[in-house]
This record gives sequence, C-alpha cells and structure tokens, in this order.
Amino acid sequence: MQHKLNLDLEMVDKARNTAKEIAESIQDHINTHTTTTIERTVARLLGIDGVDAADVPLPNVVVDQVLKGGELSRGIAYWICNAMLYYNYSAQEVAEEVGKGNINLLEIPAQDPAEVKKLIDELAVKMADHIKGRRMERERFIKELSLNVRPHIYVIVATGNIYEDVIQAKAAVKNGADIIAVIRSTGQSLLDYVPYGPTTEGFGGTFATQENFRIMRKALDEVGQEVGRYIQLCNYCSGLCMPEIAAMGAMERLDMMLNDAMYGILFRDINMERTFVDQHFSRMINSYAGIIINTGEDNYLTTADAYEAAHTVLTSQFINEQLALISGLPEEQMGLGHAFEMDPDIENGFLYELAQAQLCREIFPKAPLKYMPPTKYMTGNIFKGHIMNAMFNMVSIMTNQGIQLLGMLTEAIHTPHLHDRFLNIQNAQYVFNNARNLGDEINFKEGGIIQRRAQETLEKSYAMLEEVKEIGLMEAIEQGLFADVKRPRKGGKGMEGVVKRSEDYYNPFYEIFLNRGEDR
Amino acid sequence: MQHKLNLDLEMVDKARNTAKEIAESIQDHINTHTTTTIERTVARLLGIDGVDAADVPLPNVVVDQVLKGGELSRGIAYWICNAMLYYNYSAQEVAEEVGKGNINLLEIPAQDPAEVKKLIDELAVKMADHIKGRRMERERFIKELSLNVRPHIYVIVATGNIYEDVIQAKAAVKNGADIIAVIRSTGQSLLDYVPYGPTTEGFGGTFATQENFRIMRKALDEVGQEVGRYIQLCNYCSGLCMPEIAAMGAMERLDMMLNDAMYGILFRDINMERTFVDQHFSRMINSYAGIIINTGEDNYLTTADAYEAAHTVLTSQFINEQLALISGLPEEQMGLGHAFEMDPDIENGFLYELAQAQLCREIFPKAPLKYMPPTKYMTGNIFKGHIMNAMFNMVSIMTNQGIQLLGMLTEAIHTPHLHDRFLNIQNAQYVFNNARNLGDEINFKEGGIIQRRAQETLEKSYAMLEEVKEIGLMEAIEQGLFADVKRPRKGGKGMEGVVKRSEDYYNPFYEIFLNRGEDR
Amino acid sequence: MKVDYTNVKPYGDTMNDGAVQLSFTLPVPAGEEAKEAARQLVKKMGLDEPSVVYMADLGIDFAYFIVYGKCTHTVDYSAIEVPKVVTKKMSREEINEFVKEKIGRKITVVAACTGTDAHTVGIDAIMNMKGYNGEFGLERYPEFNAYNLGSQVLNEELIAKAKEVNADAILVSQIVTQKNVHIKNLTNLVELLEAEGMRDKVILICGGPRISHELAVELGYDAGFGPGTLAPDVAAFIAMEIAKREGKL
Amino acid sequence: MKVDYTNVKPYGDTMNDGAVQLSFTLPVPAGEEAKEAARQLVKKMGLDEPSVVYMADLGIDFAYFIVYGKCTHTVDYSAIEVPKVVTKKMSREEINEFVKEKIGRKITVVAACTGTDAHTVGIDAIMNMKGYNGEFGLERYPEFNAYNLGSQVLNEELIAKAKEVNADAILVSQIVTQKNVHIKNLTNLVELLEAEGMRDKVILICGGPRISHELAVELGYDAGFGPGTLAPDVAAFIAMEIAKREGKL
Ligand code: B12
Ligand code: B12
Ligand SMILES: Cc1ncc(COP(=O)(O)O)c(C=O)c1O
Ligand SMILES: Cc1ncc(COP(=O)(O)O)c(C=O)c1O
Repeated sequence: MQHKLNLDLEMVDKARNTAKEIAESIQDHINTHTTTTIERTVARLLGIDGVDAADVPLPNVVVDQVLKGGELSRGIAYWICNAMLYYNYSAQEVAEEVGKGNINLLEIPAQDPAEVKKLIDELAVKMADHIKGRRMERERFIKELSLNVRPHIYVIVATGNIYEDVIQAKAAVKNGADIIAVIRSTGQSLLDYVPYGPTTEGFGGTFATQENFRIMRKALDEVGQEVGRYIQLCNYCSGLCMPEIAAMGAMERLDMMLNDAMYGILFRDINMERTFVDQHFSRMINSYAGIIINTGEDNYLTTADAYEAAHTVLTSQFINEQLALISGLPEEQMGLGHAFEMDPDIENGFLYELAQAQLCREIFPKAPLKYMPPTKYMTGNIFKGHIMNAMFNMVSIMTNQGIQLLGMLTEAIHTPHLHDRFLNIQNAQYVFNNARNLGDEINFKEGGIIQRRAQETLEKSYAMLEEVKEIGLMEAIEQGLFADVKRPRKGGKGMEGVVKRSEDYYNPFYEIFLNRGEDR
Repeated sequence: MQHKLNLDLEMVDKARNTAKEIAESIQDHINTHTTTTIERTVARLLGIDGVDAADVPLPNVVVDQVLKGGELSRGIAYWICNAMLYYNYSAQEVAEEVGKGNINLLEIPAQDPAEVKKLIDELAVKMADHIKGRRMERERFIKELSLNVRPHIYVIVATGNIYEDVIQAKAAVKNGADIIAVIRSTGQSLLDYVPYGPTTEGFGGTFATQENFRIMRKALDEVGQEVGRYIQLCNYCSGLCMPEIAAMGAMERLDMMLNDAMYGILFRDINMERTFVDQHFSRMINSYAGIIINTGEDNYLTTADAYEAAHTVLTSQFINEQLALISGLPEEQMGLGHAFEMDPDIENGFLYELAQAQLCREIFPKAPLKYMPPTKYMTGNIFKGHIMNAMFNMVSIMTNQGIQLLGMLTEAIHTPHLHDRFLNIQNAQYVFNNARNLGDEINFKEGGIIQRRAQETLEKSYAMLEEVKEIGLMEAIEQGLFADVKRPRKGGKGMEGVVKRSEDYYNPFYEIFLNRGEDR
Repeated sequence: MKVDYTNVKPYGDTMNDGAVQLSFTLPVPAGEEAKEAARQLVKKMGLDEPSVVYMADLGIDFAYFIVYGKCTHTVDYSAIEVPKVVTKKMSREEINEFVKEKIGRKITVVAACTGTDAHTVGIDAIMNMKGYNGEFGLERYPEFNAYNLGSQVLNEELIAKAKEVNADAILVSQIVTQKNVHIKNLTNLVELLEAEGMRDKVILICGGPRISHELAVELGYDAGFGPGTLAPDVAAFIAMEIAKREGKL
Repeated sequence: MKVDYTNVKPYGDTMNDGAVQLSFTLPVPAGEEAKEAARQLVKKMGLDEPSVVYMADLGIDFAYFIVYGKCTHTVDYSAIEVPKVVTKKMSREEINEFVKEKIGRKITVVAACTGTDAHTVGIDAIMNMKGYNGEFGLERYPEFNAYNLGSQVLNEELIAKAKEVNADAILVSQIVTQKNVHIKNLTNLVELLEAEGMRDKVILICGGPRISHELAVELGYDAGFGPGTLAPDVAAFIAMEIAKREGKL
C-alpha cells in the first residue's frame, strides 16, 4: 500500500499502543463476568433451539431458571449437561422439559463432575466442528464462484417481511450486489431474547431469527449460483443478544455481522458492563466462524458533525481493533467502519472526506474497511442525493475501501425500493469501473489541504486516546467523551443480566474458539 | 498554471507552428474573396435592418441586387453610400427604396469616389464606436456586478419561443447560471438570410434574430441586477450567415458566440471556400466586440469514438487558435471546445477524460476552455445520466476549465425542462464547491496512465497536423481527414455566395476592427 | 405569459404542457409488453402521450421504467387553503419576555421520541441546550422547564412523566414512518390521554419529517411541525396557546 | 409471492404497494399551498397518500416537486398484445444468401434523415460501411444497392431519388421530436407518396429513438424501428417482405 499522507508513523504506533492499554484495562472485568445472553449462547451452541408454549425461546427458559435460582455463575453448560446425564436426554429435550415445567435444573442430583465436563466438551467440539464445516463450505463456495474485486457492493433489504426481503435481495444480486444485509426491525436490539421462526412483520427492518437467516442464506446461495458469485449475507450482532446472534450466524453461515464494542452502550443505552462482556465472546465466535465484523463508527457522525468529530471515528476504530484482537479476530476480518457524512455544502468537503478515507486506509492496511454513505444530509431531493452517493463512491475507489455500503438516493424517504437498489448499484459500478485505478495514479500535494487534514485528525485522535487511557474507558464513557452521551456504569438496559463468574464457572467455547482459531 | 502531464513542450511548439502554417496557407484565398453574407454584414453595420414587403431582409435585398448585377466584387459599402450621397438618404432609406423596387443601386450615377469613401468611413466609425460603447457597457456591468469564479455555468434554452426562453433563462439565472445560450432552431444555419423580428416558433431551438437578441439581453440584464451577477448571453455565429450574426451580436451586446472555423463545412456541408472567408471576418467582429468564441470540437466526438478520436479535437483546437489569431482575436476570448464523451463503460475512462481535459488546459493556458458534457452516451436513464454529468463536473473542477456547458440529465429525451436546468446547476455547484481545490492538491503519477494518455494524444495530434500541412487544409478536408467526412472544395451549400474581390473592393471594417482592436 | 391560477398544470418548457416525469417498477418481465403495460398505467393516471424513455430488467422478471407524460388534470390553486400553525415569529428573548410578562410562571414541557423509534436528532434539535442550526433548544429558555426523555419511550411512560411534572405541553417526535407506524403511535397517544382525561389539560404537539400541521390536527393534536422546524417556532406556539387558553392575551 | 398478471400494480417493497415516484414543476410560488396543489394533482392522477418529499423554489414563482404516491390503478398485463416486426433473426450472410436464392435480384434501398433533422448517426448506423456496434451497415451487403442521402433531406428529394433508382424500400430517420415534428414529417411523406401513387410500390420504413413499430404502422408505414436497431434487423425485414409480396416465400 502506497503511503500518501505523510503521516507520523510513530504517532500511529503510539496511538495503537494506547488503545491496546485501554482495551486491556477492561479485560479484568470481562474475564470475571458472564451474562445471560452469553449463557443462552452456550445453550444454543450445545444444541438448544425453539420456543416454549408461551413462545419464550428455550435458551431463555433454561437460563432464566438457573439465574433465578442464583446459580448462573457456574455457567449454564454445567446445568444442562448435568441434566442430560441424569435423564439421558438430549440438550433440546432437557430444555423442552424445563419449558413444560417438568424439571428444575437446579434440583437435579449432581452427576460425576468429570463426566459432566466430558459431555460438555464433546457437545462443544461437535458444534465447533459444525461451525468449522460451515466455514469450509464458505471457502469452497468462494473458490468455486469467486468474489468480486473490492470494494464489495453492500446493500440492505428492510421490508420487514423475510419473503419480500428475498425478492429484493435476489434482484439486488442480479443487479450486481456482493453483500446483502438484512436490516433488523426497530426495537429488536432491546429485546432480551431472539425471536423464533420466519417473520413477516417488522418496522424499518426484518427480525433477526435463525429461520430467517436460513431462508435468506438459501436464497442467496441459489442466486449466487445463477450469477456465478458467492453472495455474502450480513446481519446485526448487536444489542442485548449480541453473542446469541453471533452463534446463530456462525451456524447458518452468515458472512458478516455488524458488531461494535461500544455501539450498544452509546446509541442504545445498553449497560456497559454487559456490553463489554458480550462483545468479547461474540467476537470470538465471529472470529472462529470466519465472519467479518463491521464496526459502527459511522454512528458518531449521525449525531455529531462529521467535520468536527472526524477524530472520534479514528479513536473508536483504534479501540475496536484492540478489543477485537483480544478476541482473536484477525485484521482481515475487521471491517472497521467510517462514513462520508460531511455537510455537502462545505467548500472542499470532498478533500476532507478523501483525507479521512485515506487515513483509515493507511492506518489499518489489512482491514476490509466498511465505508458508510451519506445519510444525514440526504434530503427528499433524490437527484442531488444520487450525486452525493456518486462522490462517496468516488472517494471509495480512490482510497481502496473494502466494503461499500451503497447510499440510496431515497435515503431520506423510505427503506429502499427495489429499483432504488438497482440505480445505486449502477451508480457504484459506473464510478468504480470508470475510475478504477485513479487511486494509483494520483499523489497528494506535500503539506496540502488533504495531508494536513489527515495529520490533524490523527493528532486529535491520539490526544483523545491518551485522555481515555488516563481516566479509563468506562469512566470516559461515563463522562460523555464518546458521541457526547453520558452513560453511567451501572445504568442502562441489561445490567441485571451481568453475573459474576464463580470459581467453578465453565464455558467450553472460550478455549475452543480461541485456540482452534489457529486453523481458521 | 501547474504542469502535471510531463508534456514535451517542444512538440507543443512545433505543433503550434505547423498549425500556424496551415492557417496561413488559406489566407491568400481569404484575402482575395468576399461573400454575400459578409456584404450583408457590411450593410447591417452601415445601418440597414428590417425586411421588405415579401419579408426578405433588406440586407439581402441590397446585396442580391448588386450580386445579380455582377458588381458585388467592389463591396456593398460603395453602392450603398453612393446611393446615399446621390439621394441624400440614410442607408436604411436606400435599402427600403431598393426593397420597394424604386431604385437600382447599379444604375445610380457614380458620385465623387473620395466623398463616397468618406461617407463609408464615417458610418463605419460610427458603428465601430457604437460597438465599442456596448463593449464598455459590458465592462462596466461586470465591474459593478462581477462575474462568478470559473468554471462559468453555461446552460441552454431551446423552447423555440423567445418568450418561453426568457422564462427559462430567468429561472436558470436565479438557480445559478452564468451564461445563457439561446439555441437556434434546427435548420437556421442553412438559411441564407437572418430572420427578422421576435419569433415564437422553432424546433429544438429559437431563431436567432436581432430582436430576439434584444429581448433576451434585456431580460438577462434585469435578472442579472436582481442576482447581482453579470449574465452572459450566447448565440450561434455559424452557418450561412456567420458574420451577420456576429454583427448583430456585437450591436446587441452578446458576450459569447459559437464560432468555429470548420464546423459548417464538416457538419453542415457548407462550402469551404465560403466558410473560411466568413469565419475570418466574423471573428474580427467578435474580437472587436469583446465576444468570447466557442469552437465546436465536441462535434467530432458525437460521430466518432471519443477515445479513438481524441487527437482530432486537439488538432482542430490548434487550427482554430491560429485562424482566430489571424483575425486578431486574443487568447482570452478563445473558448476552445472539447468534450467529455467517452463510453461510460470504459474501464478507467475517467482517467482518460482527465488526461484530455488537463492536456487542453496545459496547451492553451490562457483560453477560457469550453467544456462540453456527455451527450452521446446519455440515455433515458436520467439517474445514470445525472451521475455522468457529475463526473464531468468533477473533471472540470480538477482541471480548471473556463466554461462549463452543463449536461442535462434528460439529454437523450428532450430539450431541457425548467427543473432539468435547476437540478443540473445544483449538480455543478455541489461538485465545484465540494472539490474546489482538488486540482491544486493532486499530482499525476510519473509515467502513469494519465500522463501516457496525454502524451500519446499530443503525439498523434502533431502527426495529424503535419499531414494536414503536407497536403493543405482544403485538400485534407476533401480527403476526409476531419470527422471522417469528405467535402469537395467546390461543393456544399453557399458556394454561389463567394465572390472574388476586385481591385477596388472596399470594406472599411477590416481595417477598423483589426487596428482599433488595440484598445479592446 | 400569465398563469391561470384556477387551472394550474405542470410546466416543462411551454405553459400548460403538463410535463411530468415518473418512475416505477412493475412485477412483469421487461419487454415490449411491459412497456405497453407501463404506458397504459400512465394513461390511466390521466397523462397523455406517455413515453417510456427507459426500461431496465431488474433480473427477477420485474421491470423498472422511467416515463414522461403530459398531465391532463388541473388544480385550482386559487382555492387552496392550508391550515398553518399561526404564531408570530418571535426570537428566544421575545418568547421568554412574553412568558414572564403575560403568563407569569414557567412553562413545563415534556418531550420524547416514542415507541420503538430511536431517532433523537429531531427532538434534540428542539430541546437540547446545543440546539440546531444556530438556534438553542428549549433547555436554554429560562422561562421553560424542559424535560427530554430521549428515544424509544413508551406512550405510557411519557404520560406518566407528564403527570409527574404537571406538564403544560407534550412534544412527540416520530421519524420512522414505514407501514404508517407513526400514525398508529400518534393515535394511540391521543387515545391514552383521552382515557386518562388529560387530553384537554395539555398542549399536544408532534413533529417529524412526514408530519404536517394538517395531519397533526387530523390526528387530534394541537399542532404539527415538519422538516426545518426550529425551537422558537415551537416555543412561540406553546406560549401563545397557553396565553390564549388562560385568557392572558 | 405470485403475481396476478391480470391486475398488475407498481411495486416498491411490498407486492401491490403501488409505489410511484413523480417529479414536475407547477407555475405557482413555492410554499405550503403549492405543496397542497402538488398533492391534489397527484391525487387526481389516482395516486393515494401523495407525499411531497421535496420542493424547490425555482426563483420565478414556479415550484419544483418530487412526490411519491401509491397508484390505485391496475393494468391487465395478460391481455396486452403489442404489434411487433416479425422476422426471423438472420445474420448478414444469411440475409444475402436468402436474397440471392429467393428473390434473385439485388434490392435497392434509399435512406435519409429528413426535414431539418441533421442527426445522421442513427441512419448511418443502419446504412454505413462501418456500421454500428460491430454490425456492418447495408452498404456492405452485396445483395443490396444502398443509397444514403444523409441529413436534412426534403421529402420531395427523397421521393425523387427513390423514383430515379427504382427503390424497393425507403428508409427514413427522425430524431428530433420536439413539438411532434417527426409525426408531421413522417405523415407528410406518406401523403406525398400516395399522391404520387407510389405508396404501394415501396416498402416504407422509419426509425428513431421515439419510433415504435406500433406508431409506425399507425402512421402508415410498413415497419418502425427504435433504439438499438442493427442493420440485419432491417435487412431481414425488407428481404422477407419483398419475398412475401412477390410470392417467393
Ligand atoms: C440519523 C439517522 C439514524 C441514526 C439515528 C441517531 C439518532 N440518535 O437519532 C441511526 C443510525 C441510529 C438510525 C437508525 C435507524 N434508522 Co435512521 N435515519 C437517520 C437519518 C440519516 C437522519 C435523521 C435525522 O437525524 N434527521 C435530521 C433531523 C434534524 O431532522 P428531523 O428528524 O426531520 O427533525 C426535524 C423536524 O422533523 C422536526 N421535528 C422532528 N421531531 C419533532 C418533534 C417535535 C415535537 C417538533 C416540534 C418538531 C420535530 O424538527 C427537527 C428539526 O428541524 C434518516 C435519513 C434522512 N436523511 O432523513 C434515517 C431514517 C429516518 N432511518 C430509517 C430507519 C428505517 C432506521 C432504522 C429503523 C434502520 C434499522 N432497522 O436499523 C434504524 C433504527 C432506529 C430506530 N430504532 O428507530 C429510515 C426511516 C424510513 C421510514 N420512512 O420509515 C430513514 C428515513 C432512512 C431510510 N431511508 O431507511 N438512523
Ligand atoms: C449526436 C447528437 C447531435 C449531433 C448530431 C451529429 C450527427 N451527425 O448526427 C449534433 C451535435 C450535430 C446535434 C445537433 C443538434 N441536436 Co442533437 N443530439 C445528439 C445526441 C447526443 C445523440 C444522437 C445519436 O447520435 N444517437 C445515437 C444513435 C445511434 O441512436 P438513434 O439516433 O436513436 O438511432 C438508432 C435507432 O433509433 C434506430 N434508427 C434511427 N434512425 C433510423 C432509421 C431507420 C430507417 C431505422 C430502421 C432505424 C433507425 O437505429 C439506430 C441505431 O440503433 C442526442 C441526445 C441523445 N443522447 O440521444 C441529441 C438530440 C437528439 N439532439 C437534439 C437537438 C434538439 C439538436 C439540435 C436541434 C439542437 C440545436 N438546435 O442546435 C441540433 C441541430 C441538429 C438538427 N438540425 O437536427 C435533441 C432532440 C430533442 C427532441 N426530442 O426533439 C436531443 C435529444 C438532445 C436534447 N436533449 O436536446 N445533435
Ligand atoms: C454496529 C451497529 N450495530 C447495530 C446497529 C443497528 O442497531 P439496532 O439494531 O440497535 O437498531 C447499527 C446501526 O447502524 C450499528 O452500526
Ligand atoms: C461551432 C458550432 N456552431 C454551430 C452549432 C449549431 O449548429 P446549427 O445551428 O448548424 O444546427 C454547433 C452545435 O453544436 C456548433 O458546435
């Protein structure tokens, strides 16, 4: 990669180290806690799925029973496998019986601890192998069908109805999309369970359920065969069920997940002690499943001014990177986010956007950067919007971005109509092809507007990182350093789901996912 | 101006010299001939206007009479002023009487030649002063109101009805246009007279008449005051009445004229002996009146492939430049034309367009280059078209063009609707402002795609110029070297209007316009 | 070129040419028949000379069209009357002055983005200290007690807070409008307030990109504010309305 | 998700949602009343829930609108039949072979871009040696005598030339369509040919970006060709038509 910005590489290293210290400083908290959703994830990974008569998902049913009994600190795996041994049930049967009110996990006689552990490990390895199988399946498909050159064209579907989503997705793929993201219904992130089965009613998006994942995966595999490209499927590993969705995605061969370490805290008021624990486990799953994560730095710019707040994006990227590394996630799976969100009326705004995009590119050379389109300054003027999106596409191809979330000309009006996607894919394809090697062909003036802007942004980011390190990450969030929102450490949603691990806590997947990450 | 293309400047000089020789080689023909339209121009400049009972313009009436009598070789000025002296009529009265059939110019007794010449010169100086007055008026307006920074936004109006044109023009100015070009009706260029009075019926454009010039000039002055910018008015100095329209434009304070040395020959099959003489005189008028000319190199690319034929554009620019210089036209008034017309599907097409635009910029550093938008590859897909226009605007601001003829998203559908102009002005303003200094900020890679493309185009153009010089300009056109069309020297329209000057030919304006060009 | 305001038609490049641009997708395979279907549809809309200038095959036996046509309908512009929020334009200072002098007590306002809607930028623009577009929000108005509950607030919670602080006005923001979810949400709030007997005791205001004053009134609100609203617009309305209701004008 | 082809409606993101985008200008000053006028107009077109998503003041008391609405009309797609030029797809070689074998003489074709229209690219695409999009034009067909008169040819001149060379087919191109000038021009040619008693003796073909076969037939032509036409499409039609007329099929 060509260095064009004349950055102070030493400062980059220092910033990265500071971020590392910041990330490590919360690791103690992470290592000593589990959460309800992590335990539900374990339940799922051990083979539990479905809902009870009251439509409560069985992973919730078993975990809630143990939580209420005050014994979740040991980890759900123990309780499930203990019951399995005793009854000679499958994990699913155990859960169903709990759901029917027939058994209470805490009242079952304790079996031989070694036997229980052996069973846990057996089931865990089985699931890990299954996930690995799906990963290999992906690799096979990619070999057979190939992927497009980057930037990959990423579009959303968001009808609320999974079957309409399939129509929209297939058309998008025919038109040239590489990645389909099924947007979730408003509000799902605050549900403390994952809905079940196929769904046809959502607002501004479609519920993330394992069945919906399956339906869309199948559709995309089919249309991928037709067009001769492997089509990537994306969803949201975010909110109160972050790791559960990671697990579902790993099982259903999703390829990409929105998965940010701080998004839920800042933008959904989810408790930070919960989120930090959840993000760590969910990223291990994504890592192992070969899923690319997309971080959510674009969100800073929807509330703050993109010109003023540019350095907060970089700061968050540094922190997200370090937290992801701790989960074992390789750089090649880090779709660090940023966005083209400056006021289109700014003189030389294009130059500042260029500076920012190139800055991300140079600082995170291996990451498949996820570039977000203009949204805030989009208006009902679809024609103006269409050219703002073209300028965004232009910056992308000039700076070699990895994943291009296409802007829609109707951004200010509705979630995309069928032809909106068509028009915007055409927009991106035209610009990408027409300016394919422009990035290789140009250099930036020494000390010019672009270089200076990038250098300043780096400096500000480094200063901010130092400040965060100084006061501590959780405290920095409490003080409102990020996105101008203050979140108390003990406030927000989901706090009640954070459980201190006991000495005998056991979750087999930490080790498996981290250590077997080797042969990923 | 910054040199970015690493051009062989010696080759540029050689090409320019070759073009000079080419231009000079037809000067002999030009200096020994006049044409009916040049004489009609003289009649107009001496004060003749209006039509006879059969609606034939009086300039045609007088010139036709003398032409039929075989005495046009002396120049119309003599015949008019001779009659004026004899009858003590004004020039207009003379023409009216000829129109009524009351007098025959050739039958009037010859007056004292010195007196006749004196009268001619008096009238000529009067008109020259008038035109100069209009030029100073323009300069005053520009001082008072100022002009926008370049590229100037140029839009067309083309309703066919001068009063609708006024509505469209005023809206365009309110929306941000700097230059209004009133497109002519199809077919006017082949009329061997200029229609008279205000007109409301035209196809694909509005007739160029002196009254229409006046109506639009007034409207633009008014709206210019409202918006606080001087608004430039453009028309077509082209076709069988090229110099007459120049004269009308000079009198009515037009600011810009489409005026190409070879366009009529190649694209309208107008006789070349006629056109070369006409273009010379018309450019002297434009020069004196401070009118910027726009050459028509874009037209090569509407029939030939823009990638393949790029060098023909440059060749024609070189020739247009030299012919204009011979007419006394300063470089600052040379709106040499070129166009963004490559197939949008070409990989790296943007780079080739950039190379071409920068090439023109570097070779003609003082010229207010007139840049033409995509037209040929525009389709009914107005959304795609809108972004093609945005890319065109991008190249313009990156290469510092002078005059930007805005592309319309509806190019393939209709002459512009009111809001089409609005949307495209918005497009240009957004891109220009957002990437204002991008050109100053970037350099092109040494020996990269862009530099190589520019160098090749220059080489091909130089080779073509050498070939044209070798065989002679008229012969080159006969052989189809330009635009792939072959035009015989003695063929095409208007040949019958070419008249060899006699020894006593007198046209006062040649000297006045050239020599008083000093204080332009 | 005079316009006849009783018979207004679209304008392209000639008065009353009726020029209209349309685009839409039909769930039929691209082809001549599809074009004809598009033309027929546009004719049914009352557009003459429908011209399909572009057709694209969307790849799943659906076709996208761009069409131009000449509208034959006219509208009587001279007869149109649009209900508008009527308030004097007042500055922040003038409003506070007005409240102090005429109303003589602080005004209490409770605001939220309700339901599952999490778009706070709009309501923050009206409420926050920082304000929006150079205009400070109600939190900076000395004569207002401003409570901003943020996003994803249930109608029930909003009402509870309004009761708790004895609010003069309730401000609701609705940004997500897919499947008309905003209409449902806004209607539900009115119903709840009526059930609680509170409807007449508060000034009820909504806002958002698809809200017009007309729609708001139709849904049972006192006023509605759309795109581009600034804090003084809302504050002035509230102050005047209270003064009016309390006979203090 | 099955489509009911007898009742087809526009599709946005849900079957039969009727989603349509429109844009147009009204000659009224921008403002709430103007928006209402736009909404009323769109309602008259039979579109429900018209939503003005953008309004711009064009500076001269005209306002531009972008509107979305839900179309209530449907079209019976299953009943649509579009007249089409019916010819086998044949390559240049096949066509020449066919002419040689079946017709047994060379075919003479005269072509022009008529009236004041000077757009030659379209007719050249069909006629010229060089051809278009990789397909040579009729001048390269050994079994065709092809005369291309170029642009701005008067209908009278075209007929004179057709007579002179005893043309089998006349090809007319019309690109400029403003104020329907192409319709006038094309109609005039048919009238002149009829007056000369020549209409039935030639195959009469027109083409251009706004020409459809349907329109051509309506105007009295044997065939019409639109955007994207290539030389073999036209040549095949002419050859087949002559063979048919001369009973040589
Ligand atoms: C920023 C943004 C976000 C941010 C919100 C951050 C935040 N803290 O607010 C984030 C990224 C989180 C987000 C998420 C989503 N968004 Co969003 N988002 C937008 C975006 C880009 C801008 C909205 C905005 O901030 N406008 C600026 C403000 C100032 O304008 P405003 O809201 O209109 O407010 C003004 C007036 O309307 C008025 N006003 C507003 N409210 C009130 C109230 C009162 C009382 C008064 C007096 C006045 C008033 O005054 C304000 C100032 O003038 C729009 C697209 C767009 N360009 O409009 C999409 C958009 C609104 N989002 C959309 C969707 C669908 C979502 C999601 C649901 C997608 C998903 N499934 O994940 C999520 C979920 C959020 C949720 N649960 O609701 C859709 C809504 C589609 C529709 N019509 O239903 C839009 C239109 C984008 C799209 N085309 O899909 N979004
Ligand atoms: C190139 C061009 C020109 C060139 C023409 C050069 C030349 N020698 O042809 C120049 C620059 C000279 C020009 C000038 C003008 N042009 Co022009 N021009 C165009 C442009 C950009 C492309 C047309 C083209 O070449 N298309 C490519 C060919 C291959 O496509 P085609 O013509 O449709 O032909 C295909 C089919 O239709 C069919 N076909 C066509 N004819 C025939 C005939 C037969 C028998 C058959 C079988 C098939 C057939 O087969 C062809 C191949 O597939 C269009 C805009 C656009 N993008 O469409 C405007 C356009 C056509 N021009 C337009 C106008 C108004 C003019 C002017 C009148 C403007 C003016 N007042 O100065 C002038 C004057 C010309 C005149 N007297 O007619 C308007 C017409 C508006 C309207 N709908 O009426 C357009 C749409 C631009 C615009 N939006 O204003 N123009
Ligand atoms: C990282 C991340 N997670 C999740 C979401 C979606 O949020 P939710 O599902 O909470 O509405 C976003 C939206 O932009 C995001 O950026
Ligand atoms: C130099 C020049 N002259 C004249 C014209 C207009 O030509 P006409 O009026 O002959 O149609 C053009 C059109 O593009 C042009 O480029």
